[in-house]
Order: sequence, then C-alpha cells, then structure tokens
Amino acid sequence: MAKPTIHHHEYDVVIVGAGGAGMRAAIETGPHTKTAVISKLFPTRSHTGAAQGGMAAALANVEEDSWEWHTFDTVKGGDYLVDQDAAEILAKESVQAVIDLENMGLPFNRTPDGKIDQRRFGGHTRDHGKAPVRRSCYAADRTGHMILQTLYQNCVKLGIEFYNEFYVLDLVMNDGKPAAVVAYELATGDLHVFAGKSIIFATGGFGKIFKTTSNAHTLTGDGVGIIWRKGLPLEDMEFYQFHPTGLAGLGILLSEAARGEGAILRNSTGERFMERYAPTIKDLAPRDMVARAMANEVREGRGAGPNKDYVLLDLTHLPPEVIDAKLPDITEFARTYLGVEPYTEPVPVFPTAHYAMGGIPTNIKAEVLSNNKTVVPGLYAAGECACVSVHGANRLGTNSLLDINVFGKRAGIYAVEYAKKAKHVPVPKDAVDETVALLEHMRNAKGTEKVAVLRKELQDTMDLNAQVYRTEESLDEALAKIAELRKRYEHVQVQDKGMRFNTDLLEAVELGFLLDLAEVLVATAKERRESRGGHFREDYPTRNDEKFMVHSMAYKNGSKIKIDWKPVTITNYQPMERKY
Amino acid sequence: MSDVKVIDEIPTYQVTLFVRRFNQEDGLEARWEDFDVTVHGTDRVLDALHKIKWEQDGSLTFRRSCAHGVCGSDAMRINGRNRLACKTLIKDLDMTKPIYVEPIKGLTVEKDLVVDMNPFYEAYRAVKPFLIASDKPEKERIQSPEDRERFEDTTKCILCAACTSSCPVFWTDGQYFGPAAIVNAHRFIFDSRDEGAEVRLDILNDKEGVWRCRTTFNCTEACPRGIEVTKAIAEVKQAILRGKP
Amino acid sequence: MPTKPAGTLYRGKTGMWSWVLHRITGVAIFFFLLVHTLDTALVRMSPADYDKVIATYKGAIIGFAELGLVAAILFHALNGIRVTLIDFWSKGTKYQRVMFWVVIALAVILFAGFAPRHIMNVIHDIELGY
Amino acid sequence: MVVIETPRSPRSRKAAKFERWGWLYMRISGMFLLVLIFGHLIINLVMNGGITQISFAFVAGKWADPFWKIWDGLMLWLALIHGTNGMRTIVNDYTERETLRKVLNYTLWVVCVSLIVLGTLVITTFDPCVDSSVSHTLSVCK
Ligand SMILES: Cc1cc2nc3c(=O)[nH]c(=O)nc-3n(C[C@H](O)[C@H](O)[C@H](O)COP(=O)(O)OP(=O)(O)OC[C@H]3O[C@@H](n4cnc5c(N)ncnc54)[C@H](O)[C@@H]3O)c2cc1C
Ligand code: HEM
Ligand code: SF4
Ligand code: F3S
Ligand code: FES
Repeated sequence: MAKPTIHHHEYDVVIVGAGGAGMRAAIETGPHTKTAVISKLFPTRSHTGAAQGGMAAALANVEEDSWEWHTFDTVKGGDYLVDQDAAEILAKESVQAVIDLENMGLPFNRTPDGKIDQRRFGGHTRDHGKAPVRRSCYAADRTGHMILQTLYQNCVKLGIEFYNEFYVLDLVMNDGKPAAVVAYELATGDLHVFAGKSIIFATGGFGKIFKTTSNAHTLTGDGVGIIWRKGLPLEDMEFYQFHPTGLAGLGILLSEAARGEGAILRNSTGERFMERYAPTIKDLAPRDMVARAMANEVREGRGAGPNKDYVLLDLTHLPPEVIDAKLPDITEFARTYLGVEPYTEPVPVFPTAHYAMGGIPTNIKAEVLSNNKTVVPGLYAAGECACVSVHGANRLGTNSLLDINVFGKRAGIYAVEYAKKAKHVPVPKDAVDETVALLEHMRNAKGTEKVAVLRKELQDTMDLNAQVYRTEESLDEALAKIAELRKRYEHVQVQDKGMRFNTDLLEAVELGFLLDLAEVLVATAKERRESRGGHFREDYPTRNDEKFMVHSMAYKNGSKIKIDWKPVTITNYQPMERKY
Repeated sequence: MSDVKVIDEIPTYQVTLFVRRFNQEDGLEARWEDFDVTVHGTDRVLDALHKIKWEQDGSLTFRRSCAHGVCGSDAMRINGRNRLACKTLIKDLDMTKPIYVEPIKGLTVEKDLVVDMNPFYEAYRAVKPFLIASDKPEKERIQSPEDRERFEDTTKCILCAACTSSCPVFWTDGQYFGPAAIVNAHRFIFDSRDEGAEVRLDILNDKEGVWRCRTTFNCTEACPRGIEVTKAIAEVKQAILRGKP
Repeated sequence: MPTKPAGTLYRGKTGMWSWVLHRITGVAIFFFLLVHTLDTALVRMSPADYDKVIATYKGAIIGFAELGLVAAILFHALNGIRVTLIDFWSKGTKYQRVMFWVVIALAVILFAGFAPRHIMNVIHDIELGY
Repeated sequence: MVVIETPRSPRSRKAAKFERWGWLYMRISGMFLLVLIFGHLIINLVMNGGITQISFAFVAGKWADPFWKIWDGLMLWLALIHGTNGMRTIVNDYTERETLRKVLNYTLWVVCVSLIVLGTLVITTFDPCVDSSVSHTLSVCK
C-alpha cells in the first residue's frame, strides 16, 4: 500500500471538533488569531444538534432566580462531587452565555413581552431546593440544533477556516508541550499535520461504548482516547449518565423537557412511581435517581410491555397544542420510530446511555492538567470531552449546553492569550509515524475479526455490566471481556483497502478508542466502592464521603491503568444527603 | 391513562436492497449491487445499510451520524425519492419488492452513496446565513412571539440537501442556488432582528436565484423536517417584488 | 434479475409531473405558434395560398393534431393559473395538489366539450370533399 | 469511462437582474393570454362551423373590425414574447456550454422579433382586396 501523502499546516490555534464547544471557542479565537477548526463531521452534523431541552441560565425572565441557586442545584445535582469554583463560574457566566447566543441570532422561544422564555427542568430549583424553577432557556425541543446552527452561522460570518471530514488521530507532543495534531483526510486518505501554538480539544462524548445510547454513531471518544494514549490522565470516568427517557429498545432520546412540561412516568399498573422515590419534585428529580427508579420498577416486575422491560411516559393529559408547540420533534420520534401516538398513547421508555461526566481534566481556564495540579501549557479541552468538573457525579439537564458555551468560550479566550505570547513548539520529524503505522497496520491486517462484532460484544457487556447498576463482579466481568476483545482487536479485519472515503478503516480505528475508554470507565468504577450520582454500586449502595469525596484520576501505565484521586474544590456548600 | 399499547414480538423480514455502487479507485462504472438482509420491524434503511457494511461488504460507503433524523448526514434516494435513511422505516416500504438505494442527484458522486456536498454548502454560504444587526444590546433583543413565529419553519433546516438534490431545476446544470439556500436566507430575511434582508434579497434576485424555481414541490415533499420549502421560496419571491420582507 | 443500468427516475409527485407537462405543452404551443404566425401571414401575401394551407388544417391528420394542440393549451393555460396562484396567493402552496386535480378535471371537461364538436366539423369537412 | 449521473459544473454567477421581470411577465401575460387565446379558440374553432368556417374570407371579415385587429395583435405580441421567454428559460436550463446557450437564445429572439414584425405588418397593412381572385366575393371589395 502506497504511503499516504503528508501535508503540513501552521496555525496559531488549532481546534479539534466542531460541535458546540469547538465552534464557541472558534468564535473567540477566529477574529484574533489564525485559527483552524478540524472536524470529522461537517460542523452542523455534530451531536450538539441533537440536544433538545434547553440551556440553563438564571435570567429570571419568568420568575425569581439567582446564579447562587443555580450553583447550589448544580453542586447538589452532581452529588457534591462538583468543583464548586467551576460551578460558580458556570452559573455566573450562564446569563452572558445565553445573551451572547441570542445576540448571535439564536431564535429562542419568547415570553409574551418578547423576552427569552424559560421552562422547568430536572433538578433546577428555587431557593436551594424549595420548588422547581423555570431556568431552562429553549427553542422548542431543538435547542441544541439552534445552538449548533447559530454557532456555525457565526463562524461563516467570521470566515473561520474549517477542515471538515478530517479525522484527528494523534496529538504530537514535544517535551511535554503540544506541537501539532495529525489528521486523516477522509476524501483522499492523505495525512495532515496541523501545528498550533494552542490546541483545543472539543471532540464530544463516547456514548458508543454502550449499546443503548442517545449518542450518535460518530461519538466514539476519539479526543479523549488520544489524550489517554499520550499518557495524560482522565478524570471521573466512572461517572456516566443514563438518561431516563430513551425510546425503549432504540435509545433515541425524549427530552426531559417532556417532564418539564408535565409528562408523567408510570409503571405497568399506571402508578406514578416517582412519587415514591422523590416525593417533592417527583418526575423532575435528577436523572440518575429517575433512571434507577425506572430500572428498579422493571426489576421488581412492574415494567410494561410484553417483556415487562420498560416503563411509560405519559403525555396524554397535555393539550395537543402544547405538545405541538413545545415538544414537536420528540413526539415525532415516538411516532416515526415506535409508531406510538403521544397525544393518546403513553410512550415506552427506558434509560439510555447519554452523557460522560468525566473526561479530560481541565481547570477553570479550560487548560488540560497532566496531574492534580500541573497544567499542560497550550493544551485546552472543553465540552463533553472535558471534565472541569461542573457536573460532578451527575449532570443536571440543560447544564451541558451551558458548559459547552461557557467553557468553550473560555477555552477560546485563554487559547488566544497563550498563542499571542507563545512560539510554535517544533514538530518532530517523526510526527506522523505513529499514525501511519496505526493506519497501515489496520489496512493491511489479514485478520479475521470483524469490527462490528467486536463493537457489539463490547456494547453488550457494557450495557449488561456497567450500566445503571454495577457490582464488583459485573465490573470484573466487563474487564475480562474487554481484555479478551482487546486481544481479538489485534486481528481485526478491514475489508476496504482503498484510500478515498474509507469509513471501514476509520470504524476500526474508532473501535480502538472505544475499547480504551470502556476499560478506563470500568476500571475506575471498580475502584469507587460507593454509590454517588450516576455511579451506583449495589455492593456499596451508599455514598461514602469519608473515602470517596474525591475525583478519580486514571493514568495509562503501560498496558495497566493506575488510579489516583484528586480533592474536590468546595467553597460554599458542604456535602449533605441528596433528597428531593 | 388510556390503554397501554402492546408492542408485540417484533417480527423479522427478509429484504433485498439494490445499492448503487461507484468507486473511482476500482475503475468500474457506477452499477447496482444487490444484498439480502434480515431486518426487524423497527429497523430503518440505515440499519439495513449498516448490516451490509458490517456483515457483508465493509467497503460500502455512506455518511451517517445521529441515526434519528437530526444531523442531516444521510440523505439518499430510496426507491426513487430523497429521504433520510435513518428516518425511513423498512416496514413502511413495499418489502415484496427490492429496495433501491442510490445517491442524491445533481451532486458529483464521490463513492457509493457519498456525494460532493461542497457546491451545496457554497450556495448556502452565499446567501449570508447569519444575523446581520448593528445594535449592541446589553441584554437580549426583544422579539414578540408573533415575530418569532414568522420564521419558525425555516429554522428547522438541517442542511441535509434532500430538497436541493430533488429539484429538477438543480439537476439541469447545478447552477441554481437551490431550495436549501433559499430556506436559510428566508430564516434571516423574516427575522425581525435582522437588518440584512435587502442584501439577501438582492443576492437571490439573481439569474440563478429564486426565479429559477418552477414550483415543482419536490423539495417540500423531500424535506425530512417537514419544512414548507416551496412556500418559503414563494415568500422570498414576494419579498423581492416588494423590495422588503 | 432487475439490474437497472442507470439510476432510477426520480419519483416526484404531482408537482413535478405538472411542471413536466407544463414545459412540454409550452414548447409544443410555441412551435405551433411559429407556424401559425407564418401561415396567417399569408392572408396578407396571397389569400389563395392561405386558403390552401387552411384547407390542409381541416384535413384528418392535422385536424386531429389540433385536438392535441387544444388539449395542450387547455392544460398549459389552466396550470398557468395554478402556478400563478401558488406564487401570489398565500394559501397557494397548501392547495397546490388540489389545484392540480382541479386543473386536470377542468381541462378534461372543457376538452370533452370541445372534442366532439371539432371532430364532427373535421369529418363534415372531409365529407364535403376538402 | 466512469459514468456519474448528472455531474454539476462549477458555479459561475453572473448577476442578471432582469429575471424578475421575465418571471413577472410570464404570469401577467399568461393571464391576458388566457382571455385572448380562449376567446380566439372559441370564435375560430367552436362557434358556428368551427374550423370549417375558416378561410380568407373569414379572416377578412373579422379584421374588418379594428377590435379583432387589436385582439389578434395583442395576442401575437404577448404570446410570442411569452413563448420565447419560456423557451429561453428552457434553453438556459439544459445547455451547459456557454456558446451554445448564446446561439440558441440569440436565434430565439431573432425569430421572435421577426415574427412580431411580420405579424404586426400583416395585421396593420391588411387589405382584404389584394388578390382579386379571392376577394371578388367579399362585400368590402365590391
Ligand atoms: C440526544 C441528546 C440530547 C441532549 N440534550 C441536552 C439538553 O437538552 N441540554 C443540555 O444541556 N445538554 C444536552 N445534551 C448534552 C449535550 O448536547 C452534549 O453534551 C454537548 O452538545 C456536547 O457538545 P460538544 O461540543 O462537546 O461535542 P459534540 O457536539 O458532540 O461535537 C464533537 C465534535 O468533535 C468532532 N470530532 C470527534 N472526534 C473527532 C476526531 N477524531 N477528529 C476530528 N474531529 C472530531 C466531531 O466532528 C464534532 O464536531 C444532550 C445530548 C444528547 C445526546
Ligand atoms: C393560454 C394562456 C397561457 C397561460 C395562462 C400561460 C402561463 C404560463 C406561466 C404562468 C408560465 C410560467 C411557468 C413557470 O414559471 O413555472 C408559462 C411558461 C411557459 N409558457 Fe405559457 N401560458 C399561456 C400560453 C402560452 C403560449 C401561447 C405559449 C407558446 C407560445 C406558452 C409557452 C410557454 C413556455 C415555453 C413556457 C416555459 C415553460 C417552462 O419554463 O417550463 N404559453 N406559461
Ligand atoms: S430544507 Fe429540509 S430538505 Fe432542505 S436541507 Fe433543510 S432540512 Fe434538508
Ligand atoms: S424542487 Fe425546485 S423548482 Fe422550486 S419548488 Fe422546489 S425549488
Ligand atoms: S444519521 Fe443523522 S440525519 Fe440520518
């Protein structure tokens, strides 16, 4: 096979990923420094566009609200594993983040007097948990779509340079500093080296390690995986959020906005079971609680359907006009994919793998950390791939769209600041060697293992062993399975030997990242012998603040995983029991 | 609560897909290839394509991401009509006949179902698809719900190109801006906060602009987001005639 | 095996087919109009020749072709109204399909009114020995 | 050789702002033509003997009245321009090479203008009595 052609580019700021976080950063860097945005998808295909419900900000447009309450909710929602300085920033800068978007043209829904309308969302309350508050700014149930479009529109306006359908496969480090990224051009099979003074990772999540997920096929955690392979740590990887209301069997998300607008979860007997689990805010309790409650109903035999394996989301009492105006897309999903008419029939739902709370550790300037304190100069991460940590053990709905905007913007600002005073780190001669080796190995392998089979086995074991409920045994089982899959992955087979648009090859590469991240997730989950937020251990069903009020930090140590801990930043809110 | 709908045991079916293949690298002409796949009742055409790629022929190439109709990656021609593969349930097609899947028309085929989208994006960018406003408000700009509603329909566009590549005028010489670009211009022309309507109307009052639309409605019928595309185009035509939105 | 060599025909609906028809009928009428202007010009040059030409119009073949022409004009004109309504009436796009069937229905009715009369006339002329 | 369905040529944008007038004209002339052509068809092909009645004498009789001269003149102008402009659209749609496009469009307009001039001359200078072999029967010529 011919050696790929190699191209070299030099930019001040290189942004990997053109989702919400990447493009929000680009809007800050583009006007000030030479910026390239590299994305494996055309920007508006990024999964930010799938977000539905809204973006939290204490605008107080419809009722009294304050950023302090928002901070508290975020901390409490995250089961106190939130870095409170970061959460304060998130809540404080939320108002400006929403105004920025509106000013850029985002068509938010409006109140009768023309201001941005707001609605309720799980875990967001007034005055430290007294009652649900209307804090989520939204545009029907396509808030993420509008954010993604608006950000792309503004990038077009600013003339940002995009390299679309370029897969970043490696980060080139030199002497502990980032020098460049190596990208594979899908259309040609050529390799490109993008040298940058500042490099921002905004590659999104990795939901595809699970079978039932709301995440896109392309969310394979490449960015997180690359950082991991460079020997940098990953934080809080055991915390993965399962969203309560995925379409049963499919995983396609039905936004929490449905419950925000009054939809009710019921079991097979028609009981509103959330009344038992969270008497005050019921269906609007944080996601981890609702997801577990649902799984529990099913376990205890109160699931609906022929196999009693899901519960029901009831919207039938909502006026059709309200459904049409506020939840048009998700009701359409129910109709299209399950053939259920939400006006008159309850919709079968079950928890779906949704959001990675953990990821690349960063500080509040979005700088990537190489251990509990040290910053990697010039390397930034923002969005779902990063862990600031504002979401702690469980992210509140609508806080992620906020996260990508607040910390995307911050990443941009600080990347510019750094690029203005720094020089390019020399790109070593052998910069592309690893990538070439990786690709050629895959392309030429005479293996017998099919990517899709391995991936499916991985996803099955993850759904079975590392989902809403986990135990030491189930995690061990998952680890063993992953080890087996890793071996088989050595003999993976790529049928397409071509250079152009070789998605077969890339799926094989992506599977490598999935295996890495799944392993880290399970390994850290095993070490965290307590239950907190999205991580629930049946063998350790309670929260253990004495031992585990710390972030996990996983390091790659050869082929082993080393786990360390990092203290949580606490400012105002001491850990309390989480009751709703 | 009304009766619980029982979703019965999901049946499986055997279907044949005819997929239009083309790869510059193998030197062959574009051709049809057939694949037999077993599918479930809830499977979409995208699932069938995945099954082919994952189990039979890894070189089959197509774009996809979200798998539920929101990212706009997988517009293709299914049984002669433009649809999103991820929104087309196989059981809704006539399964007694083979299912024909081919790339969208009017854009150069790169490989199998992948086409060169650049001309499409270029037309989109040409209409200045971004808010043009000179004021610098401290808070949000005020906009009444009615004004907001005025352009609601066209904000839904996911740039999938199903419309533009279904348009007979676009097929002829590929110079026409195409419905998607006009939809995205409409999105801003009728936004009460925007000040750039005149510029956009001028751009679309071009030889290749709105006047080339012959109201064939293929675009409206193809749009997976249910946007009333032809209506939006008609509104832009009216606005150009009036000289203002 | 039904391996079709080329891509399939796009399966557009009434909107697309009405446009195809509109286009074809437009071209047909255009070419007829060219000829018709020339032959009518004969009334100025040579009335005798004019009458000769017109006589052929009354013959069987052209006589029946005229049926086609009238059908084309009927469709083109009525669909022209439909197109104009789509453009200028705010509900036009909503009712475009209904309007298409109204166009077809009206065209058929008008044609049904016209055709027998015309055929009778043509036959009558042929009988007269033209 | 590889066959790719309908490849597109690169976009070349020439601002031609008269398209709008062409578009408007098609609709306005269409509405006039509706009345003119249907009137014409009814008088010529439906009333009285339909097509059997048509002859030089019939035309001469009609054009004795300036009303019908104006009617037919208008129809001539509007229809030819409407048709030619429509044909121009079609030519623009289906020609890829610029020269071919120019040649065809140029031809269209030459034909259109010639026929309009010819037709207008015929109508305005029409004299029913030019050819006595036919016109001797007409009352106007007696
Ligand atoms: C169905 C759904 C609904 C949601 N609803 C909400 C909500 O209502 N409110 C809320 O706050 N949050 C919501 N979320 C969460 C939120 O949308 C996401 O966490 C957030 O959008 C992530 O944004 P991002 O920019 O980090 O990543 P993404 O938008 O996923 O973007 C990732 C980018 O990285 C690029 N990329 C990835 N790998 C590579 C590579 N190797 N090389 C080059 N580029 C690469 C991709 O092309 C893409 O452009 C939802 C999530 C889902 C899945
Ligand atoms: C009887 C009344 C007529 C009406 C109401 C009418 C109406 C129209 C309209 C509205 C259009 C524009 C269609 C579009 O933009 O999609 C059009 C196009 C056209 N018309 Fe007519 N027309 C009439 C008569 C004629 C005549 C007499 C001719 C021939 C000389 C003609 C030839 C054409 C042609 C060639 C087109 C272009 C078709 C295309 O672009 O697809 N029309 N007509
Ligand atoms: S208007 Fe509809 S069909 Fe066209 S690009 Fe947008 S979403 Fe796709
Ligand atoms: S398909 Fe084309 S012709 Fe007009 S109505 Fe749609 S743009
Ligand atoms: S895969 Fe996203 S629209 Fe079909």
